[in-house]
Amino acid sequence: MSADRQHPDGGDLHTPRGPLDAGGHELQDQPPRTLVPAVPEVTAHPSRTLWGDAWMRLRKNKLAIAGLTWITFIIIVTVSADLWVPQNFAEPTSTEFASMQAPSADHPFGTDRIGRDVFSRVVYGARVSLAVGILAVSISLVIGLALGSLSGYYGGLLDAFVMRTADIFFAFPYTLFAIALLAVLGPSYRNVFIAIGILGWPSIARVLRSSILSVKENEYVDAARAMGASDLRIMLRHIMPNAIAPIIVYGTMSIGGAIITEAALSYLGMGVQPPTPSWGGMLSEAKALMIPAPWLTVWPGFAILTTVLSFVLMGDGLRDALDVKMKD
Amino acid sequence: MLKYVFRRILQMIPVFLGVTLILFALRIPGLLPGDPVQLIVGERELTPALRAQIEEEHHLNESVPVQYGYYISGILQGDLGRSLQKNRTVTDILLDKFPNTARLAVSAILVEIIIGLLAGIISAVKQYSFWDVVVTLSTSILVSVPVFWLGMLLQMFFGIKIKQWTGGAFSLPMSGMGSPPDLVHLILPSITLASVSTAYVARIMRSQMLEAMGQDYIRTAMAKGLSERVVVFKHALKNALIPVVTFIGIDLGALMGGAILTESVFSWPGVGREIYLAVMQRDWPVVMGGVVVVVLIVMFVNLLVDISYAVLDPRIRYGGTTE
Amino acid sequence: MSERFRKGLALVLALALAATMLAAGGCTTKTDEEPGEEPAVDEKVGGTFNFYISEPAFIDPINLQESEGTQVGQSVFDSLVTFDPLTSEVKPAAAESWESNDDATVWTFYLVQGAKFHNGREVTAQDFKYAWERICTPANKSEIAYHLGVVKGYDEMQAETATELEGVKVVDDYTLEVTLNYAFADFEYVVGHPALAPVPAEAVDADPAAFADMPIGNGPFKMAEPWAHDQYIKVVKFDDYYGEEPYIDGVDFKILSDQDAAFLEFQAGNVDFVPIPSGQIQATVDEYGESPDGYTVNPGEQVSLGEELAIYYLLVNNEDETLKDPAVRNAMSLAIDRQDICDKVFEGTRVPATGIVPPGIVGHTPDAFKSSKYDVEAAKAALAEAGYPDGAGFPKISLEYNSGSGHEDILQLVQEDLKAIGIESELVGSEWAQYLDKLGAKDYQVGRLGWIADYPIMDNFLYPLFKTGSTDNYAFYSNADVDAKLDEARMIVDDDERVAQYQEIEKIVGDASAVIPMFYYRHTRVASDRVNEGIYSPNGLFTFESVWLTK
Amino acid sequence: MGSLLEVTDLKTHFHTRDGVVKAVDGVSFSLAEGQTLAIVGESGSGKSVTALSLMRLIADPPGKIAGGRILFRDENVLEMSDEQIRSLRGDRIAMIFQDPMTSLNPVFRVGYQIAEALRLHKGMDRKAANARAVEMLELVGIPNAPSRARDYPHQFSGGMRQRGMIAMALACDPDILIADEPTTALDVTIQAQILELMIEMQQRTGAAIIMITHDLGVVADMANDVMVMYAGRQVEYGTTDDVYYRPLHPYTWGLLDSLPRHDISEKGDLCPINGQPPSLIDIPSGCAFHPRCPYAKDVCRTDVPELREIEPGHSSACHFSGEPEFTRDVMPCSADMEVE
Repeated sequence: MSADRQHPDGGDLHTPRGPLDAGGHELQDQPPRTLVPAVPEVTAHPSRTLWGDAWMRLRKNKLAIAGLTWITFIIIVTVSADLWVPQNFAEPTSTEFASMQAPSADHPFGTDRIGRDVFSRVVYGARVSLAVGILAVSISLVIGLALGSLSGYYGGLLDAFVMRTADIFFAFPYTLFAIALLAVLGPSYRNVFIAIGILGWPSIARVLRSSILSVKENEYVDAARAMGASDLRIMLRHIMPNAIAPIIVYGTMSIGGAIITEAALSYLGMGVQPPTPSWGGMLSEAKALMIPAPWLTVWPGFAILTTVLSFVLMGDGLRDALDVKMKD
Repeated sequence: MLKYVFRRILQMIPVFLGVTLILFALRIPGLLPGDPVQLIVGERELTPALRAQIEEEHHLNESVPVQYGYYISGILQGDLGRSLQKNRTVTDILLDKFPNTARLAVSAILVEIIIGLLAGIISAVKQYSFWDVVVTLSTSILVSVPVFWLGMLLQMFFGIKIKQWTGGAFSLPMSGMGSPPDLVHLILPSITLASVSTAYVARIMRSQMLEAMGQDYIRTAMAKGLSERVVVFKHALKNALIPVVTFIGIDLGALMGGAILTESVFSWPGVGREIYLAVMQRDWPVVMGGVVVVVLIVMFVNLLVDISYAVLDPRIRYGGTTE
Repeated sequence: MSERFRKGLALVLALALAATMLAAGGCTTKTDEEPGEEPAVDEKVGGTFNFYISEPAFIDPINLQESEGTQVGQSVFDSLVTFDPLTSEVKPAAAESWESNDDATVWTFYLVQGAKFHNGREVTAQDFKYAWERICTPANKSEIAYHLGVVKGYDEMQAETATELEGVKVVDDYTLEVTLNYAFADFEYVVGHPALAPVPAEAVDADPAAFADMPIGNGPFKMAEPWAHDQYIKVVKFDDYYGEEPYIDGVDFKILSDQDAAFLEFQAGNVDFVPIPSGQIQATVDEYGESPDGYTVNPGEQVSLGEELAIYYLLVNNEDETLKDPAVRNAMSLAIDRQDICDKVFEGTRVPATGIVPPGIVGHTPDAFKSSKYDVEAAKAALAEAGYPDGAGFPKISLEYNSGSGHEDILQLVQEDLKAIGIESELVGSEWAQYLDKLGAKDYQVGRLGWIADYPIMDNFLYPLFKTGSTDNYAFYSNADVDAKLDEARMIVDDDERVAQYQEIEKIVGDASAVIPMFYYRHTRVASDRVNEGIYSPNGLFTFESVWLTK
Repeated sequence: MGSLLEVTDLKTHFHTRDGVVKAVDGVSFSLAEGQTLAIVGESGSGKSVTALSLMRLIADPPGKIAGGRILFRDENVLEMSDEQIRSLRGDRIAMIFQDPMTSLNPVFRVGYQIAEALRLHKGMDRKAANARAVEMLELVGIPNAPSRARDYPHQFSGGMRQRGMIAMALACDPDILIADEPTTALDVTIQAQILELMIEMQQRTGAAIIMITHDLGVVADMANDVMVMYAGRQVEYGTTDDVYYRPLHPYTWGLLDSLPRHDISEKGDLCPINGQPPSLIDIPSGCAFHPRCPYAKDVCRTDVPELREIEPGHSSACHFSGEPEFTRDVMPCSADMEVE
């Protein structure tokens, strides 16, 4: 077990990563577990496709749908922000207002200590968070999928090398590694998602590798090979579609994790640099102002919490819907 | 058993070398901003003679592999170099910080164990009850809360807002750093540090309990006439605890390596914050020495976890099944 | 099950209770310690002052230089003389009197007899000689040896051709004679520096590293335990102190790297004197009251907002292709709404600068820098004059700052102001040492710096900042005329004439906006309501000798 | 004398999201002291649920014993308090399970797990219970029992584990031993050993046995009576000889024909039953077996056949049982038929 386990974090920067959470949280949509598992197997409905089935199950999961709705809402708000936020509120970097105003009709979230509209900054901060989250996970996915599939499919020396490299990555405490990496790359918006992306690949690679290893044993893979299918074809047509469910679940949760990491790095001053609004950066500025101006602390934190929570709930819902068993 | 431990230690070696190699790569001139010699000299005037002297002292004039050799042998001898910013050796600085980090880590682990296990068990035993919903939802929320934000809120509320009522029972940590340290000051940071892991412990505990309670041996125990309480708290719990204990152990390792965010929010003079501050000040010897030490600590604690895992789980202790 | 649950709950409650009791217990012990053993005959006596500092570099006099270390050092060590915290007059300390010869080249200090080190040994003239030579020995890597640069024999020691300071002579145990290389009437100010305090050779030689963490001095307070790095430094009243006994029992220097955290600790009641974060100044003044003189704090008058002899200014790289045009620099200077920055960031507690020399320095001229005012129209005109109407064709410039000290706020406001006249810019933050490297390497366009007076004279603001080749001339301003005038001014004996000369120089550099003055510094610190008669001097050191604590 | 166990019209239902699963729907039988009853059926026929219901080991929710009566020594098990039923379990009625690999708790020593029931029901102290546990292990043929008792389950082979389970079940000298497919998970050679052991133990202790199996062959030598279940109902009930040699229900015929047993083979060829057991949520109307029954007529699709005593002590739930021309010999091999 020792080789194949991981910790969500080095230190206290916990990112919601699936595999550790060994199948908990099936509050909404799993057959009930009973003390005596004596429920006869029931095939009530004709089975649909895997994805159709998954969607059916996901739709019944109220929490996952709430998460999906909230994410969609945030994306719409932040993507359309240029059309309505500056006109009605302010440019996110504009310092034209009196500082530290309490929330009002003009400034629904108040103003910060150099007279910027907090609402506008929170809305534009979502861009940074979502973009970093998605881009970072994309990088992890690209690297992780490539290395994980090669490693899982071919095994042998390549597998050993990739997995030992992953071990090295896991040996570093996560936050420390991210900070050190950013110290080398220099703190900036771009480098933040690069750093988070680079740190994320080993988990993806492991998840994919282990699901490939289990899928690979199936007879249809042997059958395809016997029929002379190429490695690439076997990988793409036969293995990937069956190994991809854990990746989807994991990727969804990782976006939440990346958003928290970005916030933490920006909070520590190693992330997105001023004047670009970011939720973590805003919290960093609010540090000493919690009593005179609580709105500076409340709103960015609330934004991080709800967004990350949405991804976590989505991930949980997907896991249950796709019936992914995540453990090591 | 001994063989197992030995094999685990052997496995650690390439990882450790990989870690040091990465860290060493960061020292190669040009990779990091700033001239290493200038960094070492600080604000003193850099004469060519001084430069030569420093290159000599720090083996900067040697070839890269030789430098790596010096670097590794230094680490093995416990020599991590001197801080560029402080007039102290890296070893001294880290030795200062480690007890604080350890104190915080241990108390956070206690919080995890007490609250996490309890919540997970209640949630599993009373599946689908009100408490299950509460636990499940609050663990989801807890894993989504940025710890630094949680720390800020706790600090604000317990440390300042209601200090009149609590009589300063939740004083902020800094002032507790006397000798002997005041335990009260551990409360807020350890809750903050433990928050996410507690949620994980509760979730793992819950799912492991549910899984254990679905096992055949539970039915056997029930058929024996044992009460549900004995079945749940003896037969199911002992099985469910194994992965949880492993998680807690690994977490302890990670926490021992310093908790940058919590330590920053609470200005807790621990290893994580020290390394973070060193990064901010480009105090590379402290960063590298610190990271090496932290990695070693993490690996060592993980080794202990593996060993204790083997002790806990007879299936590992006595090798695989006989079939 | 439910029974088990009840047991579990009981356990949790018991633990919580235990924690609370622990908390209460912790508090009791603390209050037990604090009032001290002595009966409170005088209500001023007793108590431990909790003083926030950031981690000092050194507290051993050998390298005492930055404010944090100096703050500790001056409580543990007494130099020959000391300064009045409010008037900066020189007062006796370890030396009860002193004199110089007529041309001020030979100084004789007469030590207080019976003064003791904290290890109980008497302080003698030899201890000063030892301490000074220790500083001047290059192997000891002191960065502050230059203080003794005027003393005869200094150069030889630096060159390692001598191991003793020839100019320092121990006449007898209580008489120290110092011979200088040249006349220096202000030498008495130099020997007041805490770094030039005596150190007991036996303690240093026994274990220099231990001494660095737990120095043994001759001051009113002694180290209670070794320096707990990044945590605290504790000093307690030294009972055998030769001078006037302080009221307080000791000082706990609480070390925090973060001023915001320090303020939280202040609000939580754990520290007695901290800087006020930007954004909280007015609220803090409203809550705690302002000190009438800006330096002395008492209950209800707890906020110190006194002037400092210091200026905050923007550096403009005078060698940059775009920025070397004075019209551009003037345009930028005119575009900046300094009052807005003072209002927002400092809540009106700082004053926009109109020149580089702060008020309080003889010769300060209002509006010395003609462009040091907010006038967007004029700024646009100047920019157009430089060939960039409405910023057209103006390259994007970088605004550099050292991160983590709140300069982000100011530069973000500057960025917005520049944007208003069509100058686009980006913020680049870097850590202090790296930042200085960048400035020194001319690898920047616009930056920021503060300049604090060593001595309260105009020369101190003009010569280092604008003389060609001066290490502090980070703007790389170079004007042969100004260079000549600066040299000339130092030789002018007549005070008024000299000041007039400096004023002329200030006007020349001002017209060219060689740098962009922003505002003058002020204290922004607050004391807790138990602090009485605390003085936070204009040079930024708190005086523990006069302060007493309300019980 | 009254029988040891008297089950009347037992109904156990599960409430799932997809509907009510009638896992056991009106089963009646009785068991006399020292007798052996075999319950036979395919998986999903409700035989295991029946067994668990006897000990009230059905988790509620989702399961519920919806009706009927279970009299153990004339006391209704279904009306007992939790405490009463617990004192019955493991002491008077004991059970062994299908998969010995998972039925023992991996983190407790085998001896301890055996001793647990003894300490609970017999009030033995640790030492006495352990000694008795070792004794039991010896009894079930575990060599070197004293040291084996200190082993963990994973150190036992599958057969040894099942022996351990039997030792555990018999430790308290129960009146009834319910064995839920005790040999299914074992190698064929081991299967015979375990069955032999059970017979031996029965002789030694005089316990009645309820043997649950899908394999008619397994019970031929052991059982006094056989009950055949299909889709939660009894379809045939009688003595072993009756059921083996004069089976009345087409489903039983099918079961017997699926057996590769040459000693009783009358047709020679294997003839499996076609199709799948029905979903218990959606039980076919009429006779639940009709979709798979080669003789199904219209009445089978509409009317539920009652369990009728066709000959003394031998009942069947088929509309046509008892009709003279309706015998096993006329049954065509359904494998030749197209059954959807």
